[in-house]
Amino acid sequence: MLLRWLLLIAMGLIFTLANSYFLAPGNLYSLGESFSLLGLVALGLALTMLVGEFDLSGGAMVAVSGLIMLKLGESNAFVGLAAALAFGAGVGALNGLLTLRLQVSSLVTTLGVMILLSGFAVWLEGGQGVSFSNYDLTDAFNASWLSVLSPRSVITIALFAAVGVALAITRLGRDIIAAGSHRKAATMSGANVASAVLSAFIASGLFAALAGALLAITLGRASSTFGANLLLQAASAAILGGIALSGGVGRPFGVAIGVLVLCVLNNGLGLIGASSPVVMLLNGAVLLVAVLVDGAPGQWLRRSRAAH
Amino acid sequence: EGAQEGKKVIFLGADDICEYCAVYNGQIRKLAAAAGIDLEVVTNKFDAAQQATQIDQAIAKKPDAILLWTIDGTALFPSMRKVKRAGIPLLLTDVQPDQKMDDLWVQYSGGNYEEQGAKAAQLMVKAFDDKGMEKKGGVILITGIIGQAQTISMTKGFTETLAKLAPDLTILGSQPGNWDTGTSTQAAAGLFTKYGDQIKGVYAAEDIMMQGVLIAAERAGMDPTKMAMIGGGCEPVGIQNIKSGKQYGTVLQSPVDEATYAVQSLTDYFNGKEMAKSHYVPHPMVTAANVDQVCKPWPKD
Amino acid sequence: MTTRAPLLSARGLKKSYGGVQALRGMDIDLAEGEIHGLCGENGAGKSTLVKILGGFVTPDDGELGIAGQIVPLGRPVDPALLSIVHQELSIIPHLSVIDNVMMGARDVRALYRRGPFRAHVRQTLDAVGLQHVPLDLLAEKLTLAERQLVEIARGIARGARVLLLDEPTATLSDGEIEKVFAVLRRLKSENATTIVIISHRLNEIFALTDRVTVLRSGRHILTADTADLTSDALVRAMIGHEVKTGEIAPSHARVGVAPRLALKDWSLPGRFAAPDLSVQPGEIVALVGQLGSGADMLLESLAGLKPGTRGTLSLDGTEATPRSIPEAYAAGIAYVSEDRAARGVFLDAPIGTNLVSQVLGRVSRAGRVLPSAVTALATELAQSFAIDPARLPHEVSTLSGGNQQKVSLGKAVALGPRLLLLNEPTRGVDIGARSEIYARLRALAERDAMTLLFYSTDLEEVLEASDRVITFYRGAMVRDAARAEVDADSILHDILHGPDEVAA
Amino acid sequence: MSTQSRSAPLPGPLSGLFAPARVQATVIQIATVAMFLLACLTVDNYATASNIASILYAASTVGIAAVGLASVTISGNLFALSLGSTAAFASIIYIQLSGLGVIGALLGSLALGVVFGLIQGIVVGLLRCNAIITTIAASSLIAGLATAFSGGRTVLATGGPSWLGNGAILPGIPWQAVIFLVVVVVAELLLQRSRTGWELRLRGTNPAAAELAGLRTRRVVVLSYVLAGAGAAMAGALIAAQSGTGNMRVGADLDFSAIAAMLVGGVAISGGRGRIIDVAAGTLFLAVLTNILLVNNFAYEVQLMIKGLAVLVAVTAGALLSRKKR
Ligand SMILES: Nc1ncnc2c1ncn2[C@@H]1O[C@H](COP(=O)(O)OP(=O)(O)OP(=O)(O)O)[C@@H](O)[C@H]1O
Ligand SMILES: Nc1ncnc2c1ncn2[C@@H]1O[C@H](COP(=O)(O)OP(=O)(O)OP(=O)(O)O)[C@@H](O)[C@H]1O
Ligand SMILES: [Mg+2]
Ligand SMILES: [Mg+2]
Repeated sequence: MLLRWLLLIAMGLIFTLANSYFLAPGNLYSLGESFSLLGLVALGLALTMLVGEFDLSGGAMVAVSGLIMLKLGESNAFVGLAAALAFGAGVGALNGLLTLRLQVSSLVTTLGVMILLSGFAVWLEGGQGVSFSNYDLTDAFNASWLSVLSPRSVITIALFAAVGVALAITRLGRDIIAAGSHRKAATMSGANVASAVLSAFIASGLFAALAGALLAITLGRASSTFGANLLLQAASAAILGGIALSGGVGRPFGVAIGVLVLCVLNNGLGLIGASSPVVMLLNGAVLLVAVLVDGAPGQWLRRSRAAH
Repeated sequence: EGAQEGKKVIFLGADDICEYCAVYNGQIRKLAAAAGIDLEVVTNKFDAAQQATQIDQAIAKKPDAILLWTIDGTALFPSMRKVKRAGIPLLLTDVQPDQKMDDLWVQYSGGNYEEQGAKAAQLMVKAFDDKGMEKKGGVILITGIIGQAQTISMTKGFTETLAKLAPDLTILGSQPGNWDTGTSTQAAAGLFTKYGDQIKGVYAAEDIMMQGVLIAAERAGMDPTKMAMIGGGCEPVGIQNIKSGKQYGTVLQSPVDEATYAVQSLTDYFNGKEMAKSHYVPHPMVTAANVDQVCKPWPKD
Repeated sequence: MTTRAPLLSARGLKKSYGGVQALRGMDIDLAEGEIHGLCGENGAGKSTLVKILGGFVTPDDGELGIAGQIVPLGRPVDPALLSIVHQELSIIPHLSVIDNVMMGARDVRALYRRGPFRAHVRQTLDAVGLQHVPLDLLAEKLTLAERQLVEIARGIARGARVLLLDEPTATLSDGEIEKVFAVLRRLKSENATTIVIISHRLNEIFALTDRVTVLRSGRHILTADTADLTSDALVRAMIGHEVKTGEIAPSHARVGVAPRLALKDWSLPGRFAAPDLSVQPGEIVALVGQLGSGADMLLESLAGLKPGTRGTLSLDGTEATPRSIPEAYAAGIAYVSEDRAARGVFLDAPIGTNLVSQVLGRVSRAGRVLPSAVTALATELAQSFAIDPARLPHEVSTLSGGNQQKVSLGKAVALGPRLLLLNEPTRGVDIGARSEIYARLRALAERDAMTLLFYSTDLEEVLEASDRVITFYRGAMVRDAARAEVDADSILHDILHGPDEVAA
Repeated sequence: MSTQSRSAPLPGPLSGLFAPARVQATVIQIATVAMFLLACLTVDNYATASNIASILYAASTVGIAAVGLASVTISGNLFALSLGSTAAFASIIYIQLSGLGVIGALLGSLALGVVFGLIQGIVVGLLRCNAIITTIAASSLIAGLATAFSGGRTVLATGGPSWLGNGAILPGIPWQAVIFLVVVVVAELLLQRSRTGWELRLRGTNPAAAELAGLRTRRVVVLSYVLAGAGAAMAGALIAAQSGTGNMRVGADLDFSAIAAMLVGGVAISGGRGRIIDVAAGTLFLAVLTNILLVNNFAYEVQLMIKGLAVLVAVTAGALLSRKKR
């Protein structure tokens, strides 16, 4: 994790030196916006990975929940938001139940749900984008506090903190880690595996839905194409943040760092106006450096440093 | 004249993974440099959310103007409002959002997608006439990605115009080709299997998708030279297919034109010229007869 | 004892897995405050019985009553009423020791505050001999034996009325076992806890239990007061015939030839330093020591598993120091891991595949695996390790623990090594099968002049299987003696007290 | 109801079709055939050569990539996400090299896939880096290189379609399907019958045990990525041969299509379980389903929803059937 910090700080320094606007409040604000969108999806995904599962449907959920938010929230935003969140939680529960009842890999069940949801999004959209004319709300969500924080980023940071604390001090949190760490042992030792798995999926659905709804409010628009790139980025961020695909390892704080690494990188590259191939190459290179640091080369480095 | 020189402009556009975008990006860099504009190009992966944050970033940099290729027609209104509030002039290119909001920008320059669809319909009718076919029976549509503004407008223009010009031609089916040859091949193959000889013509919104349609037609044992095959864009692959006779025609949309218009639009703005809200690039109909005159090969860099 | 109404009573339990009948109508009664031994061969159905009692396996038929209440089968029983220490440990690697102990405890609320439990957990851990383990250490950092002790501590900490322990001592050394037994005796006397213990070590059964139940082939064979049983009678009940134990078998060490294994300056700094050891072909050597004595690490180092080991190793007079496992195999050194499930076998692959997995080259030609060669070799190995050849296509995970151990041994022996290194060779293997395995190992030593080195915490095994015993204390050798010159007391003395007191 | 125990160490291809570990694969195979037959009976022109060819064209490209991917999955490294960008680059290379003839161009693209696969294999297998992030990083790097190489432009083949792109061995059976078949048979034999294949599968069931058993685990991991790279490149080349174009959009959905085909076919994501014929069956299942939906001209959203449901139903059926056996 220390190395992730170093990576993050190094990137921050480089971008600050390369472009004087990197630390400008407006830019930090926009960094927070990307952090919010990716962070919420990554946080939910990370929870399912922590419990030893994987939720592929998060990206599609962003599109669907945005559409629900705007379609049902035209007259009353709270109705839309509540519906979107309820839908997210419901689909999460469905994912969890399918995985638990069928005892098959959640990659397979959530794959089915993902395809289903993307179809549902197109259907909701009905060939036309869905827009929002409640500009007051949109403006409220585009407000800035202390000139760098937006409501979305504050909500996201709060959720990261809440989930981190909940994992540490609730029985459910302990059971989530137990169920991911060693499913059979968790069952045998009396952990409530079913509620752990179910809660992780519900949280994942809920967070993705929240991400989608907030995105729709801030953009004043929802579309079936939203969220298309999110799943892969969220998985990268979670793994980069120390979440192991095998379950039980990693914490929300690490995920936040992982998300920040990706957001800072793309924010910085956008700021210095890097060309498309350069953006792709640097994205790959940073991820590669991060894995090498975790793999054998990093261990050699650490060992040889310890030897001196 | 010359007031544009040294002005700082941020262009927010699309990634090079789309060929049209790549040509456009190359051209606008070149043309802006020639005009003395200090242009910064920031691209994204067709991701409206990412573009919204890029607009925030651009505002933070306080440029003299922002040139925006909106990834999503309406998603960026809140961002555009922020640009306006920051007092930065906004010019649009390639994708024209709902004109009700046109007080947010100075000028839109670029393609007119609804008109392109309409021209494609006219061209299809012309193809029927040229090939001596009765304007009866069915045609199919291979569209871009569902939900995108371009797809919506092109389909609208085509459908409405065709209904007006040839009411006896029915649209049998429509499937997305996602601006991709392979997807279009499969989509067209399915429709060819279902409707077979009922299909007299195909409108594929981009030439690269028409290429897929032609492959599917050949596999289905249909003769594309006897059908009204209409593409879009006059892309290199379209030129090839028009010359070989497999594709009847296309509707020009040139990235070179668009980039030229965009730089013109910037120059006009900085020089305080009177500007119309929309400045459309020409969309001439292209067939074998005029392909060499109308369609310039896309520049290599 | 039998006059009182039983605390737990099970009737007619039946369970079959596919074609395998694990239990064929099992009855058992447990009285309040007794320690009840459960004995039987590998695969007799002991673990299955325990899992059914705990509600982790749903039987096909049967009834269960606890404290006068009919208990629904197949649903986990309240751990405060009945708690199990599982044979396959249920320690959760990424949770702390305290969380592992508190797992399943009823007084953990939705908001989980560890503070109030710390003192109690600390006490329990201390009682089972884990004074050195911090409460907040992640369980993945524990050794196998420590995990076993944590699992036992969990069972104890729950304060259940019935505590079932499935081979809790298999991975423990005698010193540790004594501590655990002391705790169990106290639970019985102070809390009137009913305790069921499964073990293949008969001395433990006689030392600890009040009554014994024997299972064979999923059936109840006998239940008797331990005092009324002899060791022979118990063995006969378990396997249906006598097993000879305790005699010193003749050594097959070849003398007058170059040593099979010769170590020079062999050491892993900070862990162990072995003397310049030399072992003859056909010799069977036991390395004995407590955890941390370095005896097990020495064994692993010989297989190239301990990077940083210094010195030279010669086989039959040629230097062949292995730096990695493949190098060890190439040199003719084979290794059997103590951690069967994690590293010893491929649980999800068929038994036959497992048996040939280390000699794929021998059953293939031009890179192609020959099914007939696989079947032939696997059948041969299965027969020589008393594994039912009809089950070769089944996955190893469907075997009982002891039979899995035989697979783990068989696949290493298949290599035909010159030097076979065994880490806890018969952990969890029943007494009948164990003597079969010892006989088989002896035959290898005799026929192929194979040299065997094994590490074991089970003194009975050390005494029964070895020709020569080397004891270790804190990284150094204490004594190197022929089997005839040592007995259980002297070995125990060496490994617990080291050389100083030997000299004294 | 018990499955007959046989004395072969590995179950033969026909035994245990309904054993718990095989049930999902069997369900998918039956569903594929049933769907196809039903469509033949109910849809006009369905069983025509051109429609069957169209199914096979779609299946061949995704299928070959999925077979390569399956070697990564079965060897215990979950999945790779660099297939799409490898295919895109390979499509560009294929067209660029088309002057060398079909075989030359094919070999050139394969070489590219092998090199990219090898590098990822080395990073994962020898340098022991996280498998998923490595392939995500590789995907980005390969896409970046390909974009820089092509300038983001579409490359066009000159001349007419080749036998590889458009030729058929029999009406309805394109050459690409023959190649797919060969790839499946060779990969199936490699995994089930060869020593390397056994090592690969054993590594998938338990990496630690495989290492301690002295199996050549690093080698098989590297090999699995080479196969995945080659499969993706082959898919890209075949797509390019069909369309006569190569660009960055090729393979846009390849990663997910391949993962879906493999999972639906019954390959276990946790490694060690599943066969190449399962991958082929999963691919055909999705290809036939997609084709039926297209041929019926269902709206795009309906197609997606039916596809999602079909995946869920198939998995549920497999799970419920195998549950009964336990
Ligand atoms: N999950 C399972 N699937 C198939 N067969 C099983 C399963 N679990 C146990 N068996 C079989 O049931 C029988 C009884 O197994 P059990 O584990 O109860 O034996 P055990 O008496 O505990 O043996 P050991 O002393 O070796 O631990 C064995 O033949 C075993 O192979
Ligand atoms: N050596 C072995 N290898 C594989 N499986 C075994 C072995 N020994 C026992 N089993 C399995 O464990 C189950 C019960 O084992 P157990 O040893 O009690 O049977 P048994 O005494 O041989 O019974 P029976 O004489 O009725 O066959 C049997 O169904 C058998 O398949
Ligand atoms: Mg047992
Ligand atoms: Mg027996």
